[in-house]
Amino acid sequence: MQIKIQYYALMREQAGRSAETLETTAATPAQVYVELARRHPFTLPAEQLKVAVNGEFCDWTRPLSPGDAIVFIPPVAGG
Amino acid sequence: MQIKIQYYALMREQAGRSAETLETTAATPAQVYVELARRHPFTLPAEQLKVAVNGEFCDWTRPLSPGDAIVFIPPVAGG
Amino acid sequence: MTRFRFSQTPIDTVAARRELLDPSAGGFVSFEGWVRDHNEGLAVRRLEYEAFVELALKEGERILAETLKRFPIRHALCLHRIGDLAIGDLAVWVGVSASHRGEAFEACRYVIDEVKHRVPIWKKEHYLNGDSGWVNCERCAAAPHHHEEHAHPHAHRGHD
Amino acid sequence: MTRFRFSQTPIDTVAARRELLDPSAGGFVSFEGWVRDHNEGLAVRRLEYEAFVELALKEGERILAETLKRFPIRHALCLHRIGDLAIGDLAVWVGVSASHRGEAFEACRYVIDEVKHRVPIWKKEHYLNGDSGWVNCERCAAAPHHHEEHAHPHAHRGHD
Repeated sequence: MQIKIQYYALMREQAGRSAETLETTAATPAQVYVELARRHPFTLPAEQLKVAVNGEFCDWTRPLSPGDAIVFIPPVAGG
Repeated sequence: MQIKIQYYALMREQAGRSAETLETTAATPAQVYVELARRHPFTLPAEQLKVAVNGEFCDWTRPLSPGDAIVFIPPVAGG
Repeated sequence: MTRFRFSQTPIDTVAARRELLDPSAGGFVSFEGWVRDHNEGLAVRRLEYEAFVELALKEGERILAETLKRFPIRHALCLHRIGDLAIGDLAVWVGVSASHRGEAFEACRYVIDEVKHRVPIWKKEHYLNGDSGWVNCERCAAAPHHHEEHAHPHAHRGHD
Repeated sequence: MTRFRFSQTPIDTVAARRELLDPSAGGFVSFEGWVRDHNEGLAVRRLEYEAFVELALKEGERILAETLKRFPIRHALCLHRIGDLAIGDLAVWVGVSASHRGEAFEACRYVIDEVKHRVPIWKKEHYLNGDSGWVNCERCAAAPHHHEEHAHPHAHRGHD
């Protein structure tokens, strides 16, 4: 299936792009991250990230559906 | 000796004036207060007041000198 | 310029804030005391603030000096109105700038708490029902202005 | 009108404060986060703020809704800048009005603490020495932008 990834901040810089579409057999965000970390020089281990699917925080084990939009969220620093 | 009294807030209203000069034999602010409470309808017991002489907080037993300016300070409510 | 000041005209909060700007400060906290339309169950129409200015300025300045000593902050300032105030008017403004926000919050809170407890300023509330009274009269034996013979059933705690 | 908003232009604090006015409020506390000229021993030249806006707006709004539920306050508002900021610029503004000052202080502190921990906003510091780095990299394995091979000796804790 196809899923969409959006990148922000350090992840965006390391992925070298703001977004991409991925053709994958990954069933969860955790599996997607492992797959992407093979293509991009990510330095952040998944334990230090949060993940959102379709604009809402979720578990790393949430089942994915075709067309889902994933965001991996590095440690935040607002304010 | 002569001393000066300035009044504020509730004390000013109860004394019916902002200031007065007192000819007295009182040796301390505590004695002055007892004397003034006989002339004016003060409702505040001295325990609930602070006292200042010559623009600085002081003890009720501070010895007074001629020309000293006393202020009896009711419970404050700034802000 | 002193760090505790009185004003008989509306406090200019924009100018006050500007006095605390500092390129090394990352956090700024301000407190404003507004004249509230009620206190202890009574509807308030307006307020009068009166100060023993000479001593209040000294005590206010001492509070700000203590604050700067006690907390690792950059700047602190307190401005207080005197005279007649209407509902919604700004009665007191406290501002603190600091490297870190925790200290800015704590120092700002310290200033307003100490000012309310130590600085000789008094506040007379005028109620919608025609009564009036000096705030904190619950700690005094004071009767309300219009009816000296009866005691108010409520305690005057100050508008906070 | 939402209670958590982003702005790509300077935050108008006078207008923001006006949104919180309330005749029943006796206390108002505001927090401002200013861009500081240093962090963890490094001289900072400018900052960039970036947000995952869609989720940040939801999470920010949740924080303000929680705050209004948790503390007996009247109003609360948080405005956050995104984009390029210079030293001294206002990055975030939080304001709370309440009947009593204690709750206004606590609620304001709560909002800024939660926003800093939960809302997907990131801050990249550009240092005078030419380096740059995303704040909170001490909790990541992230190397600085210009020298990916060495680790920074200092911890990035955020400007507070």
